[in-house]
Amino acid sequence: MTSLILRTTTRYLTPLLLIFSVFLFLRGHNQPGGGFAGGLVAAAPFALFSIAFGAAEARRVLQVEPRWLIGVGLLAALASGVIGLLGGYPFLTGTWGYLKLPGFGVLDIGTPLFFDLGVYLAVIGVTLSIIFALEEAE
Amino acid sequence: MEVILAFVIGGLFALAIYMLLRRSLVKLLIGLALLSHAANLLIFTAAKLTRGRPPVIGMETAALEPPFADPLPQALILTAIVISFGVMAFALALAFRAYRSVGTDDLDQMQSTDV
Amino acid sequence: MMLAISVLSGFGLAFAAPILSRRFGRAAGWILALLPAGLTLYFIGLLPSAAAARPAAFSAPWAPDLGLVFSFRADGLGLLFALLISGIGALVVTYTGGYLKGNPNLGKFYAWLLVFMAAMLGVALADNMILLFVFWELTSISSYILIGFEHERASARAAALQAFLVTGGGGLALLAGLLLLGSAGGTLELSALLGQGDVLRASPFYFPAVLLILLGAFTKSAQFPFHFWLPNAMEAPTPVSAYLHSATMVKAGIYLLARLGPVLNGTDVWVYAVGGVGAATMLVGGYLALSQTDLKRLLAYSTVSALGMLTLLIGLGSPHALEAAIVLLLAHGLYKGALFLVAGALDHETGTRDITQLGGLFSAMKLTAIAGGIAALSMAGLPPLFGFLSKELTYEAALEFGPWLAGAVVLAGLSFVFVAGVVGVGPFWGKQKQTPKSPHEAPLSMWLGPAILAGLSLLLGIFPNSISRFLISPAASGAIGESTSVKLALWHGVNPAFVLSVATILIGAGLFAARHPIRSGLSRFAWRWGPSFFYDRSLDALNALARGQTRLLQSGYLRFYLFAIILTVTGLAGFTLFTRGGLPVPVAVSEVRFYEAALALLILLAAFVATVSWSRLGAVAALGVAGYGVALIYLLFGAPDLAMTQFLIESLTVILFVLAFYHLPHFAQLSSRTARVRDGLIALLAGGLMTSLVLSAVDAQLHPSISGYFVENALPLAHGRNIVNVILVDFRGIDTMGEITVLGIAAIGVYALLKLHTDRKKDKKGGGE
Amino acid sequence: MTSIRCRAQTFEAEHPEEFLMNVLLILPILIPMLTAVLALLLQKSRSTQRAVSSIGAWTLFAAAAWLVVDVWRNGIQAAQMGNWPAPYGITLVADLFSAVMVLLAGIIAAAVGMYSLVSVDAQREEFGYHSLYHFLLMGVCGAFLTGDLFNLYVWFEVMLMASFVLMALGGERGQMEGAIKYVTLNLISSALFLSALGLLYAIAGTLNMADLAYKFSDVSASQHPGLMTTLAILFMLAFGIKAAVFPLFFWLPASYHTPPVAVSALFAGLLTKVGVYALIRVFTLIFLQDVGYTHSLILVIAGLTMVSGVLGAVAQYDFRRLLSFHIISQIGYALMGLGIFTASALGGAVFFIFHVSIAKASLFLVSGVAQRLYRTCDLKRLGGLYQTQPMLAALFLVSAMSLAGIPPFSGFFAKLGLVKAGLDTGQHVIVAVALGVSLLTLFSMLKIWGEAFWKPIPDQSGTTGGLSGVRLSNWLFPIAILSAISVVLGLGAGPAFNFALQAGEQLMDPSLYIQAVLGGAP
Repeated sequence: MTSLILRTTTRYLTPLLLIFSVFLFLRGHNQPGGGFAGGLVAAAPFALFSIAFGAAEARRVLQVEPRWLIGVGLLAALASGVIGLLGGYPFLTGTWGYLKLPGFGVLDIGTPLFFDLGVYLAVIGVTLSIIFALEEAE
Repeated sequence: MEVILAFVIGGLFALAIYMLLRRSLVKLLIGLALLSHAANLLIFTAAKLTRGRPPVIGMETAALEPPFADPLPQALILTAIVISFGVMAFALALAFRAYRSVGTDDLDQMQSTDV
Repeated sequence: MMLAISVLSGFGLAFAAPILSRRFGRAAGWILALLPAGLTLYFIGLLPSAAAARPAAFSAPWAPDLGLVFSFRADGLGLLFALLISGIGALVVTYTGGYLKGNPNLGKFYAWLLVFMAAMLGVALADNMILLFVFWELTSISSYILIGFEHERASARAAALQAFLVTGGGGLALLAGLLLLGSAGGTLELSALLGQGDVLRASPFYFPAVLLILLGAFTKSAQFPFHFWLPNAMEAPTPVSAYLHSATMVKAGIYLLARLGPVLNGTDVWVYAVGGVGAATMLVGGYLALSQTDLKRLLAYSTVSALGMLTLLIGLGSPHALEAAIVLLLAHGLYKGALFLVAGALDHETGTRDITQLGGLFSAMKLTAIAGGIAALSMAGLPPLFGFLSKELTYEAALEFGPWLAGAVVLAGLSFVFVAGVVGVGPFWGKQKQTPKSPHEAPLSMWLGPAILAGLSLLLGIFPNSISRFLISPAASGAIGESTSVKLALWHGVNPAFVLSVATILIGAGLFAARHPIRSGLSRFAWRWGPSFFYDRSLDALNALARGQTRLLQSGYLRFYLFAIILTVTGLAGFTLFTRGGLPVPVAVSEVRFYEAALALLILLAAFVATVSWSRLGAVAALGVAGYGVALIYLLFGAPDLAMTQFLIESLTVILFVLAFYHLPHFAQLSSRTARVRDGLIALLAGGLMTSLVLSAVDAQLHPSISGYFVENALPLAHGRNIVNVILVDFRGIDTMGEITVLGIAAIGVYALLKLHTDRKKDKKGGGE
Repeated sequence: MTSIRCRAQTFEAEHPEEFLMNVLLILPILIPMLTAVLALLLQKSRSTQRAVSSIGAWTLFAAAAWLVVDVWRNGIQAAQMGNWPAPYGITLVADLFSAVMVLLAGIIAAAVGMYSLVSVDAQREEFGYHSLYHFLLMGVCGAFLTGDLFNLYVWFEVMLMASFVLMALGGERGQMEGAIKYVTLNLISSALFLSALGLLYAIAGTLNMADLAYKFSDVSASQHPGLMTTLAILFMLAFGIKAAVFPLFFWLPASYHTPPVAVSALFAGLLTKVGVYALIRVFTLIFLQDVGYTHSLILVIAGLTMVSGVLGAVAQYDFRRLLSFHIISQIGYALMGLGIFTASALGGAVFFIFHVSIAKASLFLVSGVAQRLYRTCDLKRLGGLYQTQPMLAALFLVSAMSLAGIPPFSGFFAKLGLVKAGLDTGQHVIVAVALGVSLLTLFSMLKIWGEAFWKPIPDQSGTTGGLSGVRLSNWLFPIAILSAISVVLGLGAGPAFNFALQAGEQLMDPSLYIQAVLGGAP
């Protein structure tokens, strides 16, 4: 399992996959993709890491406890909903702002994107906790 | 095409149920996986099929011209897929743990809690 | 208001009883008896207004939507019972202080005794029928606890259970009966219902309502064939036997019959059911009493007989019969209560209640003996005691209905005389016998009760008219349903009833003299096939049925659970689909392209391989192929998001399967060929159903989808072009919130399952890395 | 550079009562979610977790009580999540039935939560017990409040997933065996639910329950009577598995007695009730096309469920297994109200569900004390509790008599309401069954009483050293709360039943629900 090819591929693939995952996540609102798919792709390199170098190594690379990511993701989703609520609107009511970025033009930034970020983080956390746990099982 | 898929769905359900009725815990898991495929495909098919046209508004246009695939069932199926993935992962861990504590994956040996 | 308080006060005192009992020790009995004594005086004070047909009443809502009103009414009939309950209650509470002296559970005993008393008062005084039922059930539960007071003994537990099941079962019938009666009469208030006799008798509900109510009354009042619980209930401490199972609770059924008689009697059903069961009970009880050697069981059977006589009189329903019933009720309460208490004193002082071991105790227990003797004479029906009056009236009423009936009543009367002799005379006269404890006089608390009751039997016998106007007449009026005036007199002249009376006493005395041969003769005819036998058998049958059913249904085999569920679903849904005309009309909604058909076939094939594969990895690979196939279908029909997710998830699932397979065993052939064929058929059936459903639904769109809204508003209002994603994170964001929650929980679960084993044992199998 | 704006396309959400409504309806979901997430993030510190968990449970209770008061005063409340108008977004709706079920969840959460603190071992707590506990509550409350059928599926899954993990948490062998059956059979139910949903969407093109009710109330539904009724049956069976009705209940007795008692009590109090809730909801709101067929079938199922459940209980000699079978039997009574299908019958059912959840949770907690004292739930090996634990005995007696329908406790009024409704509509068979089963319930409760409480301690091996006096009160206090509710519901049956009756009347008039969700005619 822990072949040299896998190890090497993993090293080179990791940044690529991470960038791709952010891309998938960001374009999700307008093109196929989104937090869920993005999160899965982002989890992939760490999953490969754990297969190639063992779960302990993968945990070290990840630096945060995957279950913490789950909590933060859920909290983000929840918070994005509460923003509308605090404004006197129902839970999850979208709040939007514009962000003018040189080169990108006008970007719509809103709580639904923040919500999707929660999904993204939670999915990474979930996938990795499951895979690490299975890897570490005696 | 709906008619053909209806038979595929029926077939998937039948195979899933057949697997659920096995005595091996692992086969049961495969049955569960097939069951979720069947149910998802059922939602997809029952809501009518539209070839090709995804429900995405093009970058240059402001509106989507019909015909396009119904987005709602897609969202539902997506949710259902993800949920059944979670369930599946848990079920696998459960099977693993059960095998460890019972020492077999024969479901007929797991009846100490019933009678 | 006072009326309601008077009923409920017992519940209040019950809570305080354990504390008082601990605080005041031996004096507690006397202190607690103050309440019932005070209530007795209060009820006596209510008698004149009841006699004047202006009974005290109280009403407040409890649960009006359920027809339950907190209403009480103290008419003559109710007050007669209330007086018995509170009066004897006072004596029994006092008696308990002596009888259970030093028992660590005395406080609880007082509490339940008071709960019972309050509940019984509620039964007698409630005007609302559901309220009556509430109190009725409370008497059952307090009786249960009190019978099982000495719960270390299995026999006491069994007897308590038996009594509760029989009376509780009857109680449920009673509830249904009362509700039916209520809906037939349009009211649940007894006072209002009593004017509805003709309406009720004409109602289609009359017959079922009467049967159900009778079932309730008969079980409570230990009528044949439900009488068996009462002798067994003698497991209870004697104060309980005297109070609940002789003087009061068992008469709740009688009370109900008397109460409802005016509106229900007069039909064949009533006469034959009530009269017939009453007569049978009277004779069976009287007969069974003859062979008993245990004092309390003897009295219990004799009580059954008396209850039967009461029921018979109410069934006859004539004014004379009902008057006789009222007088008998009072007379019986007085003498039987006294005799039970005497029996308890004998037991307490000598250590045995076996009548063959008791004799010649007069010198040791003079006061007890005198009280017991007077009570026995009343029971035997000797003048000038109250029991004599009651017997005269009963004979007169029976004679109205012909010699057969009179004969039956005389037979029961003979048994009364016999029992009176055995209990009130036998233990005290003749040769003194060796008893487990050396006998001496019972303490004041224990002879006072019998003495007062016996004294009343004597007083009322000599001055019967002292109570006829204010107590007997109003009560009889309640049972008859119209105002009546009962004249009681000790001496009626020489009439047929008197002749029968004299004959009863003489023959009865003769029987008593021959009691030893009679007992040994009768005991050979032990009644093995009695109702008690059927009770036991039906409990056994119930347990066997329960076990059988459970073993059949809850077999422990997951497969059988799945069978049951899948067959139920397929059968019920299929049946509905086919019988209700939902069969599919196969229409090719969109045309088929070759590669699509090939893809469909591939999915099926892959799934098939996954099911039949012998290798785990092969099966999982095939499963993955099937999943990718489904993803391709999504892609072909305009669902790229779905396809992408399905691809990713499917890959991940395969990885998880493979990781888990390190730790799981290989496939093994576990099912037989027949099993596989059977499962295959079931699976095909279920699959077929799903296919038909899809085909029907594809063709049956009734309303257009709401999706148009999402398409229109996704960009302008939700700022997104990918409508599926906008639905997921905005339109139906809360779904997604739930979805990631499920994932999060699953992850916690996987982690915990793999890492936490509270019953961890080291096993060497497997090992991942 | 940036500007912020909110959508407000359908109504101006500026009235304070609308703000209150929006908050009140989501709180029963948000509170447990936040609690669960915080407990998850604070996993390192057990004491913080415990504090968060307790606060969360009591806050949920308070929010639920507030919701009930609000719905009682102002009628059916609805909030459109994301401010998307119904039927496009997801609507949360609280009628009296929903609100009272949420309150029930709050009560059980608080009581069982207190009990968990003393009874659940540290290991389970470290592995996320409190988090899972509140995730389960989140799912339960979501299911009670949602007005969208697919969203109901999602909440079901949240609740199920949490219950799966709670059931398996600890990894004991019995737990594993029970969990496998529990998981498998519930997944069948989920698949069935999902399939039925797909078919329903194909026909109606909508998922909002009020919208479905509205669309099916016109004649168009009669175009496909067979398909509609079949769909109704599919939903009935899918929810029926979750509600544990005959002959779909097998998962329940196989598993409910395996996890820690606090978990059993939580499940007994809430889980099957969600299935019953869903059945009542869809069969009073949506599937009214063929009442003669569907509701008669429900009545038949109700009768069979009562009988088979109670017979199962009679056969048991284990405290918790006996109670588990009773859950099934009691589900039959709740369905009886639905099957009779009148306002008073449904009112009876609502009252019954509330009462039985309380009584059942309380009984499970009692069994936990017995188990703690004797290290067993086998009735043959228990004994003497009446003498040694008089308080426990009293609490048991209240709940047991309540369950058996003995007055003046809550169960009597629940059964009285159902029996009266049955007699009023001439459903004599089910009334007879209900009363007969009631006797058998009494029988099995008395069996526990006789064996565990009255019987002398069988041998001296059973030690009572497990709990000292001070700590025992911590075990008994939650039970006392639940028992007190049983008593209060009985003595205060007047207003309580009146409330239930109003809930029943609301259920019988779907137009109120539709109006609250969709506004005027859509």
